Amino acid sequence: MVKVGIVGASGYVGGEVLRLLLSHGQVEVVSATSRQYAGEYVFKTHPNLKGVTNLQFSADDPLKVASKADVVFLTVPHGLSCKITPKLVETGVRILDMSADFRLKDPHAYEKWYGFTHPAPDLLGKFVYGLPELHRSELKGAKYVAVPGCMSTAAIVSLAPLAKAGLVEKDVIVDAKIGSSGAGGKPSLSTHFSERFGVVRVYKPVAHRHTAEIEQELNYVSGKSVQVGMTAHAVNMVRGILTTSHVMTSSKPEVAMIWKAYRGMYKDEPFVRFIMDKKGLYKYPDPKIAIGSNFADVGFEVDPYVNRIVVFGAIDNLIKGAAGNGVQSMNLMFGFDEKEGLNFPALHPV
Amino acid sequence: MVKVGIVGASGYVGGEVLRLLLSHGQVEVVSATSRQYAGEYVFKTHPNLKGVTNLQFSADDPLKVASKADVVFLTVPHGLSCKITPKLVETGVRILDMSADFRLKDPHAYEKWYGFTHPAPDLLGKFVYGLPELHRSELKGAKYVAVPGCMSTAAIVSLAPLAKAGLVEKDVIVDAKIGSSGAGGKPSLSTHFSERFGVVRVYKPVAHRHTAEIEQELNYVSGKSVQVGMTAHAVNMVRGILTTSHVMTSSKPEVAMIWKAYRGMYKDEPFVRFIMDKKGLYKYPDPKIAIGSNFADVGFEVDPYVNRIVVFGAIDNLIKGAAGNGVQSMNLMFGFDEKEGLNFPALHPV
Amino acid sequence: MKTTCEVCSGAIEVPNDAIKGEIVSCPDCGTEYEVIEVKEGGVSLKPAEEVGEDWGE
Repeated sequence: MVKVGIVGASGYVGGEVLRLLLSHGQVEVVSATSRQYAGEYVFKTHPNLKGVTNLQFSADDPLKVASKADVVFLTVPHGLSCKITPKLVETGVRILDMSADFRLKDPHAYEKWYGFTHPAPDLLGKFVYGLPELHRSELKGAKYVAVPGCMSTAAIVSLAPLAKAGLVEKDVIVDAKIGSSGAGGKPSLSTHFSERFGVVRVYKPVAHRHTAEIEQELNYVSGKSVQVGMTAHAVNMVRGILTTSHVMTSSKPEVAMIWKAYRGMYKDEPFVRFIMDKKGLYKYPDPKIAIGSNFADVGFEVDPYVNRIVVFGAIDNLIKGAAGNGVQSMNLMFGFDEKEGLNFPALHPV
Repeated sequence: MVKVGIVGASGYVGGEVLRLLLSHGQVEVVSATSRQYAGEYVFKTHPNLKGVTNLQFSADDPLKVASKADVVFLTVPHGLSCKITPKLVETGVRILDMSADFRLKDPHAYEKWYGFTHPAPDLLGKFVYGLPELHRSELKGAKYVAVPGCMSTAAIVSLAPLAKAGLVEKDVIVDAKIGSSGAGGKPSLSTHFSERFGVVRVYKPVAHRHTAEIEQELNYVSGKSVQVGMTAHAVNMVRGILTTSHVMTSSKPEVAMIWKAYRGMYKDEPFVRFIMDKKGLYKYPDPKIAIGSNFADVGFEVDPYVNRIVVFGAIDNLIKGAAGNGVQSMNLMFGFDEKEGLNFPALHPV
Repeated sequence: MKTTCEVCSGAIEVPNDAIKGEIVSCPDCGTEYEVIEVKEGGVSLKPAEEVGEDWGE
């Protein structure tokens, strides 16, 4: 059994990684750390895990965890991971970093999008972007993986086939709708129920950090430099993301060509579903039918009126948008069945 | 006191018109018709009106209502109004039509966007588009008013100043989020609570009918022909609309010019608020703080990265998006104070 | 005292007893200004630096 450690396991993402690993047949969780809750049962902060495990949070520091484990999930805030990771790399342990600190290849992008000078730019090249749909071969046997951002996952998976087929010619507008769990477990006025319920809150109208990843990956598949204008809204749900991407085309978009692009790239993808139907309630992707699963739901519609392709991506932001991508990448790292620990349907209704 | 009739008063919009008129100091509701609920107290279908009125739905046909009233609100489904209205026009009664049947000036647009040949094209020129922010002078003393669609109102009010100032050069993308009350009172599988709660449902990805009105009005203020690509999502709220419009510009957008355009057009507008702040929860328009009021909240952000202006419009879809525009237009029709019956703040929290 | 916002040319109402260093903000666009000088019947302002807010993910 592969030994796994989770550094910073008390947050929503850490808890989700723990939940998935506890039902994974090939791994054993040897340490789930939390400074704040060290010694407490994990189900104290992850009540859904009561009756599933009596594991307690450990007080191990990251290096201690590395000494016990074959692979470490680093679920610590942005800016902290890039201080811990270099020391972890020295121990030789494999790392799945859930933060943004090693997602971008270009160190200058960190100055531009995250406003800080990356302390370990030389390590950036060693991390594989943890999106199996685009980087499966590199993930096989990889040592270091940077797990993508949640909104980036929905946008990239839904747009990549078009980019690869050269159908993304101009700027792409990504209009994202996200649930509250994306903002984590720390309470504030903005998460106060009376102020958060029922909003359609524009929390990042421009310059969202995930733009950098979306551009990086769309450029990777298309070989061209694509520019993305993103606008993020917090809407009235806990889990879930829908990205609505508006791709302006120079000529009338051809449905057949678009299907060809999607089918060509995602024919055998275990976790990509085409949600396209002429009838019924779910004619296009909707987080409502993805929540609880590792599926990335993809759909599109053509608008011959203004030469536009409207592309939809729906995921559970904590699973495919975080812990699911992490476990899926880990499976590839160790040569497990890629669906191991992830092979469960969504919940409906939820 | 001006006598008012409401034809088709049992729906959400009819009920909202009734609610507003009952607190309007210059009018008296002489007939509120409903074939289905004739003879019943209005509070049977509009329970919020219990303790406010003991008015009963009447069985009057539209012509009977016209004989009793100085002005008639026609809150009947699209396609029905254009059969009733020509006969009503003959009686000389003033008409505020809440349906889409007389909003468009060009008869061919009805074939293109609504798929039917308009039975009374000659009447189209007689109806004023009921959006006071753009048509105040024409509404003064008008006899016939076509009240705008809800999403059109949010998009037009937020975009018009840019169009007027020539800042809308290319196609405009309107990414709308709307609450359930926009779909009316008739239950179906799509409004079944377990299937409707928590969705981000793409219900009209392209070719939304309101596109025709938005283009008509933006062309009216700009003198240029603007094309709109609209995508509509049903989100998890009952009242409320947020339109996020992406305006691509050929050069870097200038904040000062944009403010000048908005201030120039809306300086003294009684129901337009600029919702723009650097701090706090409500930095941009959000239906959460407009619901219950007749306000059209407007805001924007510039994206120098892809030369884009992101424009936001938030309204209560039943008030400013329907009944409120109707009553505001009626006030102008009869020379009342434009804020009469509409001068109440939004609810917060809601 | 009335003055005009540099960003959106909105009208800013500065209290008559405003003192140096006081922060006033434009009601329309939320830009904050620091009162740097108060002379009879007039006041001069300079934009206060913006403190970024972290909205989480």
